[in-house]
Order: sequence, then C-alpha cells, then structure tokens
Amino acid sequence: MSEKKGLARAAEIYAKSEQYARELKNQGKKIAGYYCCYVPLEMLAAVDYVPVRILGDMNENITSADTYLPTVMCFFYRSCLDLAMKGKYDYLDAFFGAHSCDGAERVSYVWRSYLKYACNFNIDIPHTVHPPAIEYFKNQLEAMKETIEEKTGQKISDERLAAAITLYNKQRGLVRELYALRKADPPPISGTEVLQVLVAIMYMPPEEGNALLAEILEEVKNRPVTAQKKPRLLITGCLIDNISFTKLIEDSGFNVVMDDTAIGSRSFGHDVAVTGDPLGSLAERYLDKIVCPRTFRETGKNRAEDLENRFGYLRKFVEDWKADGVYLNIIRNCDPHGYEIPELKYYFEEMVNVPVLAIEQDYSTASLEPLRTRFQAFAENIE
Amino acid sequence: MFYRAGLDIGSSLAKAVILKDDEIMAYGIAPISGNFSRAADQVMQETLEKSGLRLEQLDIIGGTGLGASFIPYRFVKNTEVSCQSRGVHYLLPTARIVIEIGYQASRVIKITENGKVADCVVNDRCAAGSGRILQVISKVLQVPLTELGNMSLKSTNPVRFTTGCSVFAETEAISRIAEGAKVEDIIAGLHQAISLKISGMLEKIKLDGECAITGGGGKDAGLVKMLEKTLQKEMLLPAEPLISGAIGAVLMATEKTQEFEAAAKQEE
Amino acid sequence: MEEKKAKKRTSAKTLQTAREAGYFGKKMLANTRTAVEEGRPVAWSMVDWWLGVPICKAMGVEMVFPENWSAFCAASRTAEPNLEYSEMDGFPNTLCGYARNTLGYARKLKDNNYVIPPDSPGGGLPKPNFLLGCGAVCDARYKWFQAMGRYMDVPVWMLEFPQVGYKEYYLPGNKEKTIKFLVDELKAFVAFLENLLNKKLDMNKLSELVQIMFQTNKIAHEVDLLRKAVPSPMVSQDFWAVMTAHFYLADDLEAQAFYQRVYDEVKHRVDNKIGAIPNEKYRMLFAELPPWHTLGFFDEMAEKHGIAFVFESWNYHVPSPLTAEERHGISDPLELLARFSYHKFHEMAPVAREHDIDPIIFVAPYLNYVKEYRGDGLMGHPLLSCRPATYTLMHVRNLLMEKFKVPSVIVEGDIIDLRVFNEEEAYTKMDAFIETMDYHRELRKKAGLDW
Amino acid sequence: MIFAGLDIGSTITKIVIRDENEILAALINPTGAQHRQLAHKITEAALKKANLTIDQIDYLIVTGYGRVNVPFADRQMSEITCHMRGINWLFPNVRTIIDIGGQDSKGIKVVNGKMRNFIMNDKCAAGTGRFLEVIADSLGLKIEEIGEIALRSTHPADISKICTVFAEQEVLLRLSEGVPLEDILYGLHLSMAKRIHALVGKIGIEKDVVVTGGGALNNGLFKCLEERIGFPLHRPAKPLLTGALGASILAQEYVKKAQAEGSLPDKKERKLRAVTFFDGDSAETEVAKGSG
Ligand SMILES: Nc1ncnc2c1ncn2[C@@H]1O[C@H](COP(=O)(O)OP(=O)(O)O)[C@@H](O)[C@H]1O
Ligand SMILES: Nc1ncnc2c1ncn2[C@@H]1O[C@H](COP(=O)(O)OP(=O)(O)O)[C@@H](O)[C@H]1O
Ligand code: SF4
Ligand code: SF4
Ligand code: SF4
Repeated sequence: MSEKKGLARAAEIYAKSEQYARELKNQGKKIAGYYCCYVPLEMLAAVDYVPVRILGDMNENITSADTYLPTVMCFFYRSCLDLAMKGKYDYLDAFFGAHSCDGAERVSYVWRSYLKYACNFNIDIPHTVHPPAIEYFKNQLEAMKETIEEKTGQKISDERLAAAITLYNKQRGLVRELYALRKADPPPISGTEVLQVLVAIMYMPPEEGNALLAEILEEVKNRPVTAQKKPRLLITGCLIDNISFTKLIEDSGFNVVMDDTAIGSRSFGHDVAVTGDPLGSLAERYLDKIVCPRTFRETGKNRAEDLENRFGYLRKFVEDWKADGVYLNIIRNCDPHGYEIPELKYYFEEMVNVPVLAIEQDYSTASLEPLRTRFQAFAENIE
Repeated sequence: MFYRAGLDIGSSLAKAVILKDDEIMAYGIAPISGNFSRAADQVMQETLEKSGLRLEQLDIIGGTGLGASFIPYRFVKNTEVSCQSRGVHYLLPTARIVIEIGYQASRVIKITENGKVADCVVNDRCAAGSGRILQVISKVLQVPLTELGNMSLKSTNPVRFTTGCSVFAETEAISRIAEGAKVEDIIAGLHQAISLKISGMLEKIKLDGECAITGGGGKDAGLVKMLEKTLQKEMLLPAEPLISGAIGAVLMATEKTQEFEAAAKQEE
Repeated sequence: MEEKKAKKRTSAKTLQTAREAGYFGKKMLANTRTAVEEGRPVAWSMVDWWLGVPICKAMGVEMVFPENWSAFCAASRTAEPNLEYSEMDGFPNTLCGYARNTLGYARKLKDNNYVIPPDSPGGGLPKPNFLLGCGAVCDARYKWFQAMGRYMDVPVWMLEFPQVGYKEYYLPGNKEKTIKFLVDELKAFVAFLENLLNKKLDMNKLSELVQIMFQTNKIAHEVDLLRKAVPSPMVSQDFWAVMTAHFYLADDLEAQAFYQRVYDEVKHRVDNKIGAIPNEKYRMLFAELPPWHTLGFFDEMAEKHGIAFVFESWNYHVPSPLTAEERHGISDPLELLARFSYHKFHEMAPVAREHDIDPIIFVAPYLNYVKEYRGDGLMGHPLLSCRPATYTLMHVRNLLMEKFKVPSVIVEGDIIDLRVFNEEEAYTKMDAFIETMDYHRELRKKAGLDW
Repeated sequence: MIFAGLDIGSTITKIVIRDENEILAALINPTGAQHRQLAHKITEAALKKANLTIDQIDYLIVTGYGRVNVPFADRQMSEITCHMRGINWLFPNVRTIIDIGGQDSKGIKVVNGKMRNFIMNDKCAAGTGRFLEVIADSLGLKIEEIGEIALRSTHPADISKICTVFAEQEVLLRLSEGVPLEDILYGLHLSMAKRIHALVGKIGIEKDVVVTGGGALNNGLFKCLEERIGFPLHRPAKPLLTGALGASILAQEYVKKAQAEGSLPDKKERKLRAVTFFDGDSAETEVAKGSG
C-alpha cells in the first residue's frame, strides 16, 4: 500500500482492509481473527498475533452463508460467515469466537465446524458480573491462554501480557482523546472519518495503530474546521462497520459526534488495570467494564433506578457531547438490542429529554437509500 | 397405442402436452388471461388438434400447477415440484439440479438419477426472484418478452437494484430510466437481481451435477447467460422450457395410476 | 384469521395417558393463583433445565413458566391480541413470540392494576414476586425478563448457565471449575431468595425435591428409550402433550405417578408391537419447537403418508441419569443440581468430538438420535421469531446428510404466529419429501448404514 | 409573500401555491417517469392558474420520493415532516397520522405539533398503494372504483396471501371459483387494512387519527381501517395535497423565522427548465387537469 499519512492512510486501510491484512501475512506476521469486543486482544498480541476484527460487508450479497445459517438470524454475523465461506478470511492463522450474544456463539461454532484453523478457541462469556462470574471468565481466559500456548509453542508470560496491556491501554487512551475532540461544535472530525480510523486500527499491529492514532490526533487538531453546525447525533445500539451508513446519516443533516457501539466507544472505553494479576485485570475489564446489553445487570429496586443504572452512562454521553438526538441502530434480528428498544426510547425521551430515532436495518448498502427520508425527517424535527 | 396428456395450469400460462407411448406428439401453450378453466380447455383442445386425437382417446390425463383444480376433465392431480423433476428428467436425463423460474414463484430442485425429488427450495411467500418482473418490464419498456434476452446481452453496466420486491422493481426501473440509465442495463440489472436470488436459493442445496433451467425464465437468453455467469456454470436448457411441468404431470399420473392398479390387484 | 377445520384424530392411536396431560398445565396455573390468594410467593420462570426451579419450590415459591403458558395461548389461538400490545409498545416483531405474548399480557396486567384480566387464557398468570431468567441457550431468556421490568417493578434474577464447545469441554479441569462456578452462582441465588422472602432455605427439603426430580427424570428417560422401538409406540404429538409433567413439574409426586403410567402404557405397546400410527412407513425426527397452533398437521402426515414422528427437539428431553460415579460422595443438593443441568448440556460432547463439530447442544443430539431412532428424515421448523432454536437447523441438515445420508425438509413457521405457517405449503413439501426419503433410504443401504 | 410546496410522489405529483392567508392554486398530476420535467410543467401550470410568475415565489420547498432532482427548489424536506405539518395545520388535534402513498405507508405520531415517532413500510409493496394498483390493473379496473365496488360486498372473501404478486394470482383463482368480485375486493381491502393497522399499531394509535395520502381517497380502504382500528377516523378533503400543503406552510415558517433572525433564506435561481431524459419520449403528460 502507498505511503499515505494520518487520516488518508486510515481511509486507505479501511477501504482495503483485506489486502492490508494479506500484506501483513506476506510479511510473515501471524493473523488472528476475533469476534466482537469481548476477546482480550492483549493475549493475542502477547504471542505476536496481529488481531484482526471479523467484520461483515454491507456491499456483498449474502449467498454462501445460506447453506449454513437460517435467514432469520442477525444479518451482521450472517454476512461475516458468508465472507468466510467465500474465502475472504482464509488468511487467518487463528480464530477466536466469543459467546457475546447467541448469534455470535452459534456462528463461531458453525464457522469452526467447517473451517479449521491452527489455533482456535471459543470463549464462553458469563451473563452476569457477580464475583463468581468474573472468576469463571478468568478461568476461561486461563484455558484460552493454555490453548494459545500449546498451539503456538510460545509462553504468555505475565511480563509479555503486562506489556501488551500497556500497549492497548495506550491505544484506548488515544482513541478517547480523539473522541474528546468531537465535543467541539462543529466537530473537527466527522463520524465517517472516525469509523475509518477505528476499523483501520483494528487491522493494524497495535504499535503501528498507536503511531497512526498519534499522527491523526495532530492532524485533526491542526486542520481548519470545515464542517457546518448541524444537529449533533449520538449513535447507540448495534455496530456500524461501513462508512456508507455514517455518510448517509451525515448527509441527511447530522454531525455524528459520539457513539455507544461495538466498533466505537465500547471497544475503547475503559483501560485494563495494571496489577500483579493480569488475567484477573483482563477478566474484570472485559466482562464488567464493557457495557453492552448482552450482559445482565441487577435490576435494582424499581424501574427508574434500574434504568438509571443501566443507561446512566448514555446520559453522560448526551450531556458531555451535547447530543441533540439519539439514533438507536438495530440490525434486524438482534435480540440483545431488540429487547431494549422500548426501555431506551423511554429513557432518552422521558428521563434525559432528547429525541430518539430507532431503525431496524438490514445490514446491506442496497437497502440504505430508503432510510435517508427517515434521517432527514428526524433532523428536520430537531432543528 | 398408449396416449397420455399432461396439463400444467400455471399462474400465467397454461401448458399441455400429449405423449404417444413415450414420445411427445404435440404440445400447446396458452395464456391464462384470468380464466383458468377456459385456458385449460383451450390449450387442451389446441394440443388435441395438433395431435389429431380426441379427448376420449386419452388413457391418462395428469394435471398440475396453481390452477390445476380448474381442469375441466377427469385427471390425476400432482404436486408441481415432483412434476418438474420428472419432466426435466425426461427431457434432460443428466440434469441433477433444476432451476425453475415461473411467473410468481421460483424453485430449485435437486433430482435423483431417476427423476425423483432429492431436495428442494421454494420461494413461496415473496415473489422476489420470480419471472413476473420480466413480463411487467417488457410491457413498461415496450420491449417484447422475446427481445429481453438480446437487449440484456448488450449491456455492459447492469443497474444495481436497491429493492428486492418484484413490484417495486418496476417503479425503480422507471425512475432509473428517468435518471438516464440505458434500457439494456435496466434489463440486465433485473436479470442480475433474479440470478442473485436464485443463487441464494441454490446455496441451500449445493450446486453439484448438471443443472437445467426450466419454466418461463428459461426462454430468456439474457437471464440464462446471467445465471451462468453468476453461478459460474453452464446450464442445460430444454428445447421448450415451458412444458417440462406438463410432461411431468403425465409421468406422475401414470405412476400413480399404475400404483393404484397394482394395489387393486393385490386386494383381489 | 383463517379458521382451519379441527381435524378429528381418527387413525392415530393417541396414548390414553396423553389425554390426562392437560391437567398438569392447568394445575400449575391454578397453584400460582391459589398461592397469591393465600399470600404465598409466586415467580415467573424461564425453563432452566431444573437448575433453579427446585430451589424456589423448596423455598415455598409457586412457579409458572411463561414459555409454557405462551405455548398454551398459541394452541388455544389466544395470543394475537397480546402480540399486538407488545408491538405497540415498540418491541420489534422479530423477537421471540413467547416473549411478545407475555410482554403484551404483562402490560395488560399492569393496566388492570395487576388484577388478572377476566378473559385471560388458562385463567392467566398472577403478578409475580420476582422473575427468574436464565442464561442458557438463548438471549431472550434474560433480555425478555429484564424488559418485563417495564410492567412488573419486581426484581429479576439471572441464573448463569455455561455452555462450551466440545474442545473446550475436554480441556483438563474445565468441567470441575465450571461446576464450582454453577454452585457459587446458585448460592448467590439462594442468598437473593432468602433476602427477598425473608426466610432460610431448608436444605433437607431441597434434597428431598431433588430426589423426586431425579426419579421423575429417570422415568422420563426410560420412556425416551422405549421410543426407539419399531413401530414407534409413541409419536411427537403425544410427547408434546405429556412433556409438561416432567419438564415443568419434575418435583411433583402427582406428575411422577402420571409419568409412571405413561411409561407403563408405552411399555405395553412396545411389548405387544403396537404402533402409534397404523401404518408406519417413515420415521422422522422433528427439530426444534413445534407449531403449537397447528399440531393437527402431524396427524395428517401420519394418515396420509404413514409418517411417524419418532423423536423431537433435544431440549425437551431429560438427559440420562447422573452416573453413580458422578454422584459419589455428593450430598449438597446445589451441587447435584449443578451437575445434572451441566450434564444435560454436555452429555453429547462425545458425539460432537466423534464428528468434530460444534455446538454440542442443538447439533450433536440429532446426530445421535438419527441412528438410535432410525430416522428416515428430519423435519426442520425454522421459526420466524425464535433464533436460538433456528440458528443451527441448516447446520444439522448439512450434517445429517453428510454423515448419514438422511435428508431434511425445511418448513418455515412459528411457535406463536399462525400467520406464517402455511399448511398447504407444508403439505406440498411433505408430498415431495416422501420421494426424497425413499431415495436416501437406498443410498444408506448402499453405504452400508443399517436403517 | 408567496410560498410554494411541491410534492413529487412516487405515483402522483402535487403542488400548492399560497400567500400568507390562502391557497392560490393547487394541482395534482401523475408523476410518470420524468419527475424533473413534470416538476417544471406542473409548477408552470399552477403559476398560471394563480396568475403569478416564477420569480414571484419567495420560497419553494420540494418534498416526496422525487425531491432530489428539482433544480429550482430552495430546499428539500422529507415527506414525513411535510405531511405532518400539513395535517397538523388542518387538524390541530391530530395525534396519529396514517399516510398511504404509492410507494410506502407511514404512521406518524404527533405530540404538540412535533413528530414524536414514526414508522414506515417501504420494502414490500404489500400494504402500500401499489398493492391495490397492481390488483386493480390485473382486473382491468380503475383504482378509483375498486373501493366503491368492495363496499358492496356482503361476504368478504378471505385473501391469505400477503405478497402482492401472490395475492394477484389468488384473486384470479377466487374469481375462477366463482367468488363475486366485490367480496374478493373487500377481502383485499381488509387484508391491506390489517397490514397498515399492524404497521401503525407499532407506534400506538391515539385519537385523533387522520388518514391521508392517495389511499385515503379509497372509501373501501378507509372503512376497513376504521373497522380494524375500532373508532372513527378523519381524513382531509384533499388527502393527496397534504404533503404539498405542509411544504408550503413550512416554506412560510422558514422565511418568517429567517426574517425574525434578520437574515433572508438562500434562494435558488428561479428558472424553469425542461430537462429531457430520453429521446422518443411518448409519455408526455398533460398538466393541470387533476383537481383532487
Ligand atoms: N419468450 C419468453 N422470454 C422471456 N420470458 C418469458 C418468455 N415466455 C414466458 N416468459 C416468462 O415466463 C413466465 C411464465 O412462466 P411459467 O413457467 O409458465 O410460469 P407459471 O407456471 O407460473 O405460469 C412469464 O411470466 C414470463 O415472465
Ligand atoms: N381516486 C383514488 N382512489 C383510490 N386510490 C387512489 C386514488 N388516487 C390515488 N390513489 C392511490 O394513492 C396512491 C398514491 O398516493 P400518493 O399519496 O400520491 O403517493 P405518492 O406520494 O407516493 O405518489 C396510488 O398508489 C393509489 O393507490
Ligand atoms: S447485532 Fe446483535 S445479534 Fe448481531 S452480533 Fe451484534 S449483538 Fe449479536
Ligand atoms: S416484497 Fe414484493 S414480491 Fe416480496 S412479498 Fe412483498 S410485494 Fe411480494
Ligand atoms: S429459545 Fe426461542 S422460544 Fe425459547 S425463549 Fe428463546 S427465543 Fe423464545
């Protein structure tokens, strides 16, 4: 790939992520594919795997996956498996699935029933954050560690793990710094650009990703602001991994300023504590700190309290990033997010006092255009 | 001499075929035009005429299709999937996969070496991927159905449709034209949309062995080419793709009659 | 709505005992209503494969199962208004039909100041003291109950239920650590209950219930074993009727006695080679959840084609009893429960390992059943509104074909929503499928498979 | 000041020209294949009727499915906002709007004149105006008459197929079976009303409910909807025009707001140009004949 810098480089890696990963592989790197934000990347980086986030492709018609999966399941993971069956992930040396939601779990099992990799582990993630659950999750990570050590012949020593933790904490910190810049009105970086950056670093070795992030921070701070003031939008819900989507939203009259999604703040929100028990810290951060509807939190004494417990962080997002509206993104057939639609709407509309647009979408660029009217109407309503 | 007839009263066309022993003597095709029994009768009379037979000379009549229950004679009724598999097997014995593209429904059938159904995928709730859109678009663009294929083959840049719905595809095609898209690209785009839908169905049963196209879609050279391109496989094509169902209806009816007679004999 | 003619069961020989089964569903519902009148606690619970329910029972809590009640609503075709209610509140209609049915009902209950609305199916469910969700198998099992907070304002507890792939299952130490986790979680649950209900759990009482439960499940397992007989002594239609007794009321002595009678009747049939359907020509398996609103379909298939549905969804079936070895030296009833439920989910790990496939649940059981029950085909019933029981159907279908040359027919439908089950279409598909089964029987013969 | 709202729907194009107090001209015409060309023609015709010239329009908002391609409009707005504004102006008490258009059906929830929630069906033709158009077409009937015919039914037939294409065939089957036309049509309207009810039900139906869009002109459908929903519904006298009306009101509000802030809104160059799309264009539409 060319020698572009900063945002331009991020945009390029985003656009050619597969090619980029294959080039890394040709340079002799080992590539580990992983599902969702619950797989501790530190453990992969500790044996010099380049962790690559498994993504779908909204541009690609889902065909091959239909042999293995029914049409009623989450379109995102259907798309991921479809790509895999078409050979687009055949460069992987290792594969890490996770029981983040049922869809993810079943797909990773189906996946590995047909495609075999040198190293393979599925993490069962408990659904609560009770102390025994964190202990259980730590046991799972222990088992994952043993599997990796056995398959790669390398030891994941506490030192290597600690170094990897530092590296990723750095990365998360840099991303948060970038997010903080978006508090300005108008934001100096668009939602589309941010998405390109995040996807790019999810394909890069962490050191390189960090270097690129630093470069980008400088660039964004120093370039003239060209964006117009527009209603400010917080996106929450299912992940968005394609810029056609963010473009559509921003073209319809919004500035996307903050998100609560898996390719976004959920992946970069919290650091891993540096302690003498790295696995324990990892378990804590990944199970407890990531806030995702797939994890059950105690419901508390009454409903208002429960809602504030569960969604309070979103209120802070709205306040800190001065969001004028919330887009609740639901990929069709997503259960964890689907069950929360009424609660979230109620929370934002009645308790935080900010309007919400909820859309169930099909994870396909072909069906994006009809959504334009909805975003436009939503923007017009906020003005 | 053994005369048998099969009728396939589909959703847009009525098809009839008469076999003399195991040879096709004559066949006919007539539009339904909103009246199933009239179409059935018309196509039957036409075919009888061609074969020089009278109705009474027929030993067995088999029927199938959406409107089969309107066939105004005594006949043996059969399911469409089985009829297609028998019919295609009769015409193209090496085929193991049948892609049938009809007016409202498309089907993919896997057949055994003796023409029985080994598996099938049917698109029966949503008409996306069926042949109806071709008929509609030919009317809208004033391109005869028979010309669609040639037009499509000229296209270099098929339009990508954003809708799957076979009704909205019409509206979308029209607005694409308004935006300046070429007619051949629109038609090729529709062919592509149908092909993708079919290839999705095929994924469910795996494409191995020779593959035949039948039903009205088989008449459309552009669609056939596009399917070959999408599936990366050459297709077998019956000389007359419309009548395989009717042939199957004869064969199935014969099977059933024989079974019935055998059972009757046993009881005696 | 189209009213299908109720088909008379003419030829299928329904079990005598199956006709008594309806009593148990009603008993469960009535028990909770009496409990409320008497001021005793009530809970709505997810199916949790016998993990937390006996504990609640030992604490004097009456349990009802919204899944079971929703199936009842579907069968009596009374679910539709509830579905509409839940959609109106913004729940997507792709969510679990059982969930939408009870969410709609819960809203009505709330609107009615928690007095059961008079027209409620089966007499309705009373307002619970708490909700018991479960993490096994399905996200809806806890998201649904969490969402119910909208209407109920009562605490929700979530039982953990680890489920791992076969490779992970066989990692050294994994199983015992997991059991320990389950026990710890159950202890936390007990603490929650004790705190909520303000009383102590009586361990002896619990032990007693666990023993009853094990015994009921043992009988149920033996009935399952009997069903391997040719001709099949009992078909799915009957199983779905009698299942309530072991699945939901395993700790109930009356239900146990009933299941014993079921066993006796099935045994009698096997001994005398009496088939459940008159002319068994094909033996089919069914996966996963049935169209509760149109069970008559199966009788029709039996009559028309001689199809006996000989075995069905793994999840309704009990596992084999825990071995003496596994139980050895364990007196803590919590640990026994943990082991039993874990056993239910991982019992088929050897099958998964043999074929190098995953997941264990939902897939491996069918690879086992198809041989044991000599299945000629599988009817897969992908549900519009339940993904957990649908995710793996295509996978199962591929595997049955690849490993055993057993074909599957896929008929789309739903557990609740009768609008999406097209009977006509289902009949057509089955007609064509008969040929498919004939053909594969020959293939199996050629391949040296013995059925 | 003069304001205009132009609504280029998937099926029908509408325009409303008003001054601050009253409607000066309103026209309705089929959209056909050429949005842009028609846009300028219908605008011309409406101007003529109002005795105005194009540069006398102070602000023009375009909305509807074909809104993206109108070079002389000052601003585009979504049809959701425009319909809502138009209806809200006619029916200040409205809480729920049901808009049945050619390409989609919508439900809009209104609270204090603001959109609170909305829902749309635009993936599948079943449940939209297209559904009835296709059926009417295959029966050789006019879209205007099928609703009335349906109302003559005494025993509505059950139409089980949802898909437009499958329903079209089912209708033919039923006809062949000898089921009377009016019963079949009633069944179709009922099934469509069911779908729309289910769609709008998702955002909660609260009184007052106003039905608008071309579908509201269909008495059969309107009655079926009332039956399904269970209480009387309202509809404007000219349901086709509410989008264009709303657009013209929004135009006025927009200008007023800008003036209050001491600025003038950006205006596009006002030149009506014909844009040709393809040669041999035979589908020349006659402008200015509808009334609505
Ligand atoms: N010559 C042709 N070229 C292209 N398409 C054709 C031709 N003849 C028929 N068709 C298509 O085939 C369809 C009818 O196919 P058929 O298999 O008879 O369906 P059915 O059995 O449902 O009536 C028509 O709707 C039309 O779209
Ligand atoms: N006189 C009428 N009677 C019944 N239906 C009508 C009539 N006029 C138009 N329609 C229906 O209205 C639809 C168009 O409505 P409209 O609101 O203009 O939609 P759009 O804005 O998408 O063009 C047509 O599809 C047709 O079904
Ligand atoms: S979109 Fe929902 S169902 Fe899909 S992977 Fe994400 S959480 Fe799971
Ligand atoms: S999308 Fe179109 S083709 Fe499909 S069901 Fe709807 S109307 Fe029919
Ligand atoms: S398994 Fe299916 S039916 Fe059961 S609760 Fe989950 S989604 Fe509902």
